[in-house]
Amino acid sequence: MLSVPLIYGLAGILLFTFALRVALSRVAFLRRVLAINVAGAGIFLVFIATAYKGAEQAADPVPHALVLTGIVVAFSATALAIALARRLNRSADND
Amino acid sequence: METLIWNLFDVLLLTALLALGWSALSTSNLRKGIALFIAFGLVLSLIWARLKAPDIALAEAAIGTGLTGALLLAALRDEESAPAETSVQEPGNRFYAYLLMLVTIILTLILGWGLIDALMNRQHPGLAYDVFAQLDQSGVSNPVTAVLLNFRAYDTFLELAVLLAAVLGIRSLNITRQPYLKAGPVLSGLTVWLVPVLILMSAYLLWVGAHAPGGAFQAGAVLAAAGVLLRLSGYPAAGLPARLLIRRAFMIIGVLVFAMIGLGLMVLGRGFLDYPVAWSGSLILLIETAATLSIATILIMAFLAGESGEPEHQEKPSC
Amino acid sequence: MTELIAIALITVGLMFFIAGSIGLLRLPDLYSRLHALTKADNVGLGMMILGIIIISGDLLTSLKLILVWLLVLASSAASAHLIAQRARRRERGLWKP
Amino acid sequence: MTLFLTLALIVLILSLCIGLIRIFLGPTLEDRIMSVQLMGTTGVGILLILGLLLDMPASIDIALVLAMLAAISVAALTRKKAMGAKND
Repeated sequence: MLSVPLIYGLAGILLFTFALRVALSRVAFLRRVLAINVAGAGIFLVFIATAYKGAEQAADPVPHALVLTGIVVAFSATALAIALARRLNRSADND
Repeated sequence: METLIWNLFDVLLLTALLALGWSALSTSNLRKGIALFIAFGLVLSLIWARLKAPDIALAEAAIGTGLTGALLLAALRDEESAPAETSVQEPGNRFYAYLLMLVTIILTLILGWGLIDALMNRQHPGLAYDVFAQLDQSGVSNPVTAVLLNFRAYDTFLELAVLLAAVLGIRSLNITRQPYLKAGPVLSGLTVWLVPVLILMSAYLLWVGAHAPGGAFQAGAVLAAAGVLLRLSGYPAAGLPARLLIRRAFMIIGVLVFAMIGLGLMVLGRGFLDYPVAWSGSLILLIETAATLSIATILIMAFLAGESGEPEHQEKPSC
Repeated sequence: MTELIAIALITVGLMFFIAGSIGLLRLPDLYSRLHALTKADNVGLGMMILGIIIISGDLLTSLKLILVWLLVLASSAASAHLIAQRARRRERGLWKP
Repeated sequence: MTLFLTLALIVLILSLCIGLIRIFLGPTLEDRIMSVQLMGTTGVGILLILGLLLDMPASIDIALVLAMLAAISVAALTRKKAMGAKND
């Protein structure tokens, strides 16, 4: 008997910390961005896992709303990060 | 028996997720990493559906699998065409790597302990009860939409402002991305066929969001996916209007309508975004329509990075 | 009776899915794997959708389910073409990675 | 019926995991894209069954979006490199 919120939540934590380690180690920039996205997914998973209330009951909608906006914001933040890095690269080349 | 099968299902799904996440980050080949990341997003949207979060599954299916993958691949393409030093793969300082590993393990243990403690000794059922008690006052019957556009509407308002700020930041960096070549007959055939379906799907999600999973964010993401598909098959403007003025109007209309309605209600002597019950359904639909347009435009602009498709804005390539 | 038909259809669909996956895993080269995958899965999904239509029995749901199948058919046909095209391009070495 | 559908779910997820091995093995990117394609189709199947089991009609909408977007990610992965020829 496994508790659904528990296993999904633990998986989310594992994803988060592993991705955080990759993001903090010395890797190419795009891999860092990838790692931050995976870490974000881990956090979202913890949120939604704790919102789950069993197969019969409806889940808690507040974390759902938070994660929903989080996903969209994560995308635009990723785009901003990529644009910043590209600009930095270009200024470095011009020097 | 059935619980056991469900447990098996959960374990397999999570194994697939963790394996994909781990290998997406461990591979040294970025293109492979991004392919794995797209698969990761697919599995994640299955997990959202399994955890009874259909709203999130819709957004993830559009953004996690489609848009983010396409964005990362576009970025990779830029990096490859520019002579950049992308290979800083060495672990560098040994001591730092070990320290990082240790800190990660400790962090995992602390977070895991916190989660287990929270799940075992949870006293109150979160905010779900309050939301469902007030749901018939909100003007919509989908609880997630009610939270987003009524109970916590100012959060969503600022959320849109954050999106706008991000895309303004991207634009101010003044970078350009090379457009794609015109697609062959098969992909253009698919595009011609799929883009109208995507637009229809977006309208459907916007409408249905009042009483079933869907809403402005999902609709905007699906609409943005249509734009990205157009861009990929060789339409440089990605379906955005050619006039800059109209494009910018689309970008801000969500925030604008949100603010106007909020301030208008204040003029009428109510709180900011405190809708009258009789009007809340229509007001929410109005805001959501504007927000969908804005979100889609912003997401496409974030993908394009700059006003591409405008000849006078294109600076000389390969700097 | 209708339930039995639905169960039979879904079971056949599942067999196609398994066949497609095993084909993807076991077949020796890229083109044959592509061949196994794109055909078997679409038939499998079609069978399954037929079964689910029989179970649900609702007209609107059935139309939506058929739309799902048509979309999967169109997109996997196009994807198969794109994948094969990319593979051939690579083999000829015109576009260096 | 519920038991049968739950078993069908397991068969589908097993099929997905088998297909997943190919994404790890490679060897070429095309193989991995194919695996993504397989996961899209199998994922649609899983969503439809999940919708029946959890009584969640919205999962058909998710399946629709997934089916549309799978094509976009394949297109993104297979598009040719840049207009690069004249710039490089």
